[in-house]
Amino acid sequence: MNKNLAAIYQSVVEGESSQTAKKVQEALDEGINAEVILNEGMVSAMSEVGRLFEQGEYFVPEMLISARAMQEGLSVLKPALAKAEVRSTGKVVIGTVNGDLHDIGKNLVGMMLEGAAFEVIDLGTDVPPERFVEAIKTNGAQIVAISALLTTTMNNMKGVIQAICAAGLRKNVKIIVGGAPLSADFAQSIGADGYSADASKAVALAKSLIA
Amino acid sequence: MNKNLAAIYQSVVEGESSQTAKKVQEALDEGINAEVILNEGMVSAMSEVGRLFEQGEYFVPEMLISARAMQEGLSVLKPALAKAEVRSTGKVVIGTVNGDLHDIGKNLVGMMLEGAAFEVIDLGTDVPPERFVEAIKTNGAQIVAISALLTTTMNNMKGVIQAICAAGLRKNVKIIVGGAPLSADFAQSIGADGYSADASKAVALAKSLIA
Amino acid sequence: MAKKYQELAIKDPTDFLFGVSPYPVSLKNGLTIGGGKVYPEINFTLPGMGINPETMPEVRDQYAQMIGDVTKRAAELHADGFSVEYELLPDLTLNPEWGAEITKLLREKLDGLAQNEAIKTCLRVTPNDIREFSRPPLLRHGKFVDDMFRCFELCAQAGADLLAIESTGGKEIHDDAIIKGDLAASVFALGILGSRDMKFLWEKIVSICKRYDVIPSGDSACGFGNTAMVLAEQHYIPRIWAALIRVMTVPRSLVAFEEGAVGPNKDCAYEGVYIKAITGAPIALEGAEAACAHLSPIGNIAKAVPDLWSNESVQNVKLLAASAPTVSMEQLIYATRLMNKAADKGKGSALALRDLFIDSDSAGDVQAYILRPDVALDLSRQIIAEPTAYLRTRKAALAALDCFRKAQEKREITLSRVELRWLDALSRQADQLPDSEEEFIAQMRPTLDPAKVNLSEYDL
Amino acid sequence: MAKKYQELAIKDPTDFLFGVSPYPVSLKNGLTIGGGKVYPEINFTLPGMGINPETMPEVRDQYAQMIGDVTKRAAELHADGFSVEYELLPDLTLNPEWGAEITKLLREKLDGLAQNEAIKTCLRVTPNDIREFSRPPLLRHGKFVDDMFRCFELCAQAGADLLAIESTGGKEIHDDAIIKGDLAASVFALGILGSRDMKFLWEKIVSICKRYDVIPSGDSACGFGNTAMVLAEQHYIPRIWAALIRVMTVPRSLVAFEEGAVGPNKDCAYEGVYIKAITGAPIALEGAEAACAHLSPIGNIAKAVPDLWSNESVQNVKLLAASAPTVSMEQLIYATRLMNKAADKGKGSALALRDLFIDSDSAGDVQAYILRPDVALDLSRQIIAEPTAYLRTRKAALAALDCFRKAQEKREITLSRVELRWLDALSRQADQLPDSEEEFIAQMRPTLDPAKVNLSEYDL
Ligand code: B12
Ligand code: B12
Ligand code: SF4
Ligand code: SF4
Ligand SMILES: [Zn+2]
Ligand SMILES: [Zn+2]
Ligand SMILES: [Zn+2]
Repeated sequence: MNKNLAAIYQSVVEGESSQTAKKVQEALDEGINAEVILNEGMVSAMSEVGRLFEQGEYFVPEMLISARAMQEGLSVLKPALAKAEVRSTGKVVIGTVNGDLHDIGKNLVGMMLEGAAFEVIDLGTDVPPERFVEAIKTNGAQIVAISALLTTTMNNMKGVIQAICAAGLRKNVKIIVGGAPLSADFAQSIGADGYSADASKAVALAKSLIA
Repeated sequence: MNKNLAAIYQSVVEGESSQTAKKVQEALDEGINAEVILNEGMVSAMSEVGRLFEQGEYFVPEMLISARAMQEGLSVLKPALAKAEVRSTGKVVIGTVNGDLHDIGKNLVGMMLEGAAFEVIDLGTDVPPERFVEAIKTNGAQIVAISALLTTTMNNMKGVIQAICAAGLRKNVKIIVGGAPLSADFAQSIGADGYSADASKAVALAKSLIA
Repeated sequence: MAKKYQELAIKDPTDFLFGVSPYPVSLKNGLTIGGGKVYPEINFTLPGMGINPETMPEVRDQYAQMIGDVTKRAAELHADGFSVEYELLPDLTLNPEWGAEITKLLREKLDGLAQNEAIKTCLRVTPNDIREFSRPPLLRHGKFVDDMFRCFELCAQAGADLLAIESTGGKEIHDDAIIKGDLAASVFALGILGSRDMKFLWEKIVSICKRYDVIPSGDSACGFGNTAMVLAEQHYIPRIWAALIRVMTVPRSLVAFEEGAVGPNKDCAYEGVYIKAITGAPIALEGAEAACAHLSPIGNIAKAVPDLWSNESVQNVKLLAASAPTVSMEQLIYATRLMNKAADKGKGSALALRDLFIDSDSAGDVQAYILRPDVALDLSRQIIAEPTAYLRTRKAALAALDCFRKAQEKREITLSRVELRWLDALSRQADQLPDSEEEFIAQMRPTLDPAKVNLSEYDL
Repeated sequence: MAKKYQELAIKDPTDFLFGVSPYPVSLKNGLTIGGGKVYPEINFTLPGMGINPETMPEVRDQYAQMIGDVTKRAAELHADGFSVEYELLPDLTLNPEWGAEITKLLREKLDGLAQNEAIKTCLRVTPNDIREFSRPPLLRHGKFVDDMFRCFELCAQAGADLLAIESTGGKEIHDDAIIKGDLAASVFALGILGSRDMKFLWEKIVSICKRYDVIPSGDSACGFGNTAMVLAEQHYIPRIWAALIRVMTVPRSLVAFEEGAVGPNKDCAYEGVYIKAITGAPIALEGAEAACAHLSPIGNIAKAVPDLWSNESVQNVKLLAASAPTVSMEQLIYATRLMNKAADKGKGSALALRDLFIDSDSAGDVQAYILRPDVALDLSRQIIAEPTAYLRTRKAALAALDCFRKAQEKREITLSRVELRWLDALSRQADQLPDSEEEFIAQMRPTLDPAKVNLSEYDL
């Protein structure tokens, strides 16, 4: 591998943002193709980070730092990429259902989806059905991800799905749900397209649904 | 209270069948009205037995012995009662659902219903839907009581209810269900009219449904 | 080749302790049960759903999820070994191929765990006694008998380490006996019918086990003793009657060991305390951590002498933290860790903890009292002094009733007025049991309803 | 009138024990918590369902059923006393009349039990911190604040014995701090924001309690410490980071006691171990029997020093034996019976059992290690030697990190290579915390997002 590409890769894995930015610039100056820099330098570094996480070598804080390094690198790369038009894996609208303020689980799911190159629109917590509908429209999302942590709010997910149906958007989106009190059974019973018990599996699920 | 009536009452409470039979005959000979013997001597004795059970003074074995004493007394009384036409509280068809052999809970429910003067038709265990339907038709039952103790057979109750509907009998009968893995929620979800967690409450439930 | 137990394997109450048994059972992978440690034995079952060809994919998914969940949690909590009991559901025995398929699925997951985490495990498989689907039960021939034995064979081939059953011979008359407080009928069901059926059944099971190199573990009198306990817990029958039935199940369950079972005995078999005393085989038991499956008055005392500690069963529903099987796994690990920590500190420490378990419950309920190691040793000794199953069962009744009376006098238990009335009534019944088995059978014969029980199934 | 804790209420590890606390709390009915016995504290919650005017009848039925079930089981198992925690659900605090109505329903059932069975009980009511429904949270005024305090008042009137809360001031920045491994932000959230909000909040709660003659019990740092523990359990953050956060929650939770809380502290507050050491107040804790609500690496060690022993929470679903709350009740009764039996035999016996609880878990996870009574006493002493919440939180961090390092050297715990890397990284961050609170605030100010946190709500 090219020396600069290798340095980019390593700086992302180790989360050294300033180094990433610098090396991306050097690689561009050297005349390396922007897409090659992106894929071989950065995207592959992020999958290495994912692997390190699965192995227990990295925790979420380290992943976040690597993700930031990647962002820094991207901002240098953007102009050169402009015409190449990098497609995101897909657009996801995510939020915690109304009445519920738990958001850590949802945030982790969002973060992991971003790590897998999804574009994530995060509506926050205590989100009423209308806001989900609106966000799908404005963003043309393919996936809606809904989180609930309380036994008294999990049923509100049904309301969100109904609102999406009522707005005539049901066939445009895949709906995935999660949160501690839920189960695959429950997800099916409210008419969701998928359920996953944790964030890593949520990514696989999202990918499989829009494959 | 008349001496013979008092003796009948006591013999039923204490479960001395031969004494009951003898005293019922004496009371009849004395010219006491058969319905008075039934109600004041025996039915009220059985409610005392019920009270003793609720209080923890009696267990099921004692209740069974008292019930037998009452039967003996009744057999002496029957001819005299013939014209008086004693109405049962109601007719109940009871059984354990197909695939399930647990019957102790069901038997206790049946026994308690009999104690409360219901006429009970017991279909046994592992009862397919058709047999419930048939028994309702043949006996003109007002109540169907279904028991299930296994998580894998509780859903078969739905099949019984569907068969009753399909046979056009749904409006003729009230359906009650019970057994350890069930809940009131579940009962509602399969379209039953009532659920109770134990045999004593099952009696109150049955009464309330045909009141 | 029937063994005969004539003296106790454990003689001294201070040698009667959780985690250690005179004749430990070792698996092929080296895991030893009864060799010094108590291991968790986790059980789980399906949530509300049917089993049929359409739902079988979902059934598989459920079992895969449950075994995945519990093995994951065991690894996270650094368990150093555990057992899984897969107790089949009737449809899985009625369709032996399905039962075996799930056995295989569990086996593979456990093998994976052994490789990745170096955790040693044990898989106990318990087919159902489906012979009672015919009424009166056909115990020795017919489709149900064939399918049941085929299920044992297929599960053995599919990777079971242990085979077990909760057989029900004699239960067709015992349920009524419980409900009526009929001691003679209970003795007949246990000491004559049940014991004869056990002999037939266990000869077969042991020979299947030999054929496939699997361990014949044991047979619970659950349908007798636990049915009574559950009824007593609901105030339908006196506790003293349930306690008496428990002791009377001992000779019946012992038959499995006479025929070659070696343990670990089944979790729900509280008569296992006596079986361990008599045979020296390790046993599984259950208590507080099995409240999910049945409430009981013996939640702590049952921890006194087990070698495996079980949750009995829990269905795969979601609790706030995780699935119910995961929650049970965690609870069993903490419970056994405590016992093993005490054992690590030496026998004195283990005995001190054992005595706390005992003292927690033994005075509060006569059903707990009879699980006291000293009481169990004393009654076991009297039981095995008799030569036949009938006489042992009769002795169990007499000795237990005598024991209750003395315990009340010594104020080691407090029987209510109502229970004392029952003590007298049961004693009167017990005193009438004849010495001669033939005489007893002749007495009982006319009381039996041929629509309920088929005596020829018992060579009678 | 703020109290100041400058020395430990418990000085000797051998006086640090379950069931006994220097300042027991006695209720009107005579039940004493921390006076020699550990009592169960049962919690329960609704199954999957919404709360609104249409469902309120069903909500009432659910609570009536749950309290009925658990009191029945407690009576059957001869419990001699227990506590019920009614932790409201957000809609019940948002509609204080509903919250109070359920309080009354529970009160009446418990009063009935006292009459019929002579069982003494305690009712803890925990309204929710609904202030965070506004984002950034409005902590001192507005509809949510008013409704929350009204809920406290109405529940006090409706019959609560104890009032509690799990307040969340500072959490709006702490969640991120956890996820990012940002020590300074965590210290700021706990030592500055959380502690200031606690002062404001507990002054008010204590005055409400005085008005209605109710006991102000305590405030859990659950949203900080348990959030971290749950994340560590899922491998999202290092265990050492979660352990560190736990110790850093102590000064924040202590503020409630400085303002007049007297215990028993909340079940889910594992920092309670430190609170008990410092204040002498009794505490509730939870562990293995709370696996239904969250898995943890501290299932046994949490039994070392509690005065109430809880299941945290379980929803009203049916298990095979009975409803899940009934099952929890039974498990708690057995767990506490064991402890009380040990105490009955004398202090030596109780200490021996306590040490088994400790040894079961303390070497396996650093989060368990910091709950060791000796460790907690040592760290508590260092924490209260400092004068302010900020300095105490900083000291908590420094002392805990030092303690982890020494524990690793003494091989009392085994940190993995990855955890050791984190130990170094966290130490580097801790060493940079300035002496001066003003300086620290000035450092932090520019890093805060005004859309997330409103500093004026903290007098900053
Ligand atoms: C941390 C926590 C809090 C924090 C929340 C912090 C925050 N910003 O989110 C605080 C303290 C604020 C809090 C408050 C309350 N909580 Co809370 N809380 C918890 C706790 C301990 C952990 C939740 C958590 O963050 N877990 C870590 C994350 C990573 O896991 P996760 O959320 O499950 O998410 C993972 C998966 O579920 C999945 N996932 C999640 N969402 C989605 C979405 C999709 C689309 C997919 C595919 C996957 C997915 O992936 C995630 C990552 O792997 C749980 C206990 C538990 N066992 O879950 C209680 C718990 C959920 N809380 C509970 C309660 C009662 C409350 C309060 C009412 C308490 C009170 N007295 O005030 C309030 C309610 C606030 C409100 N209105 O919502 C109860 C719920 C009981 C019930 N009836 O439902 C629980 C179960 C605890 C208990 N008592 O047993 N809580
Ligand atoms: C006794 C018992 C047996 C006895 C049954 C004896 C008999 N003749 O019924 C025997 C040993 C034969 C047995 C066999 C099996 N059993 Co079983 N059994 C039990 C046990 C311990 C007690 C049941 C009982 O009799 N309780 C006493 C009565 C009085 O209570 P009840 O049945 O709940 O009834 C009351 C109420 O529910 C209500 N009620 C009941 N029916 C009705 C109906 C109406 C209309 C109403 C209103 C009310 C009502 O009123 C009753 C009186 O108060 C339960 C454990 C438990 N916790 O329930 C397991 C249990 C039900 N069995 C179980 C299992 C697995 C089995 C077997 C598969 C075991 C095996 N290895 O072979 C077989 C299956 C047999 C079959 N095909 O059905 C599991 C079920 C698990 C699951 N997935 O569902 C349980 C839960 C035990 C466990 N492992 O946790 N069992
Ligand atoms: S109750 Fe438990 S032990 Fe008894 S038969 Fe049923 S499952 Fe087996
Ligand atoms: S996790 Fe438990 S303790 Fe923590 S806030 Fe939620 S309910 Fe309260
Ligand atoms: Zn069993
Ligand atoms: Zn079992
Ligand atoms: Zn709590």
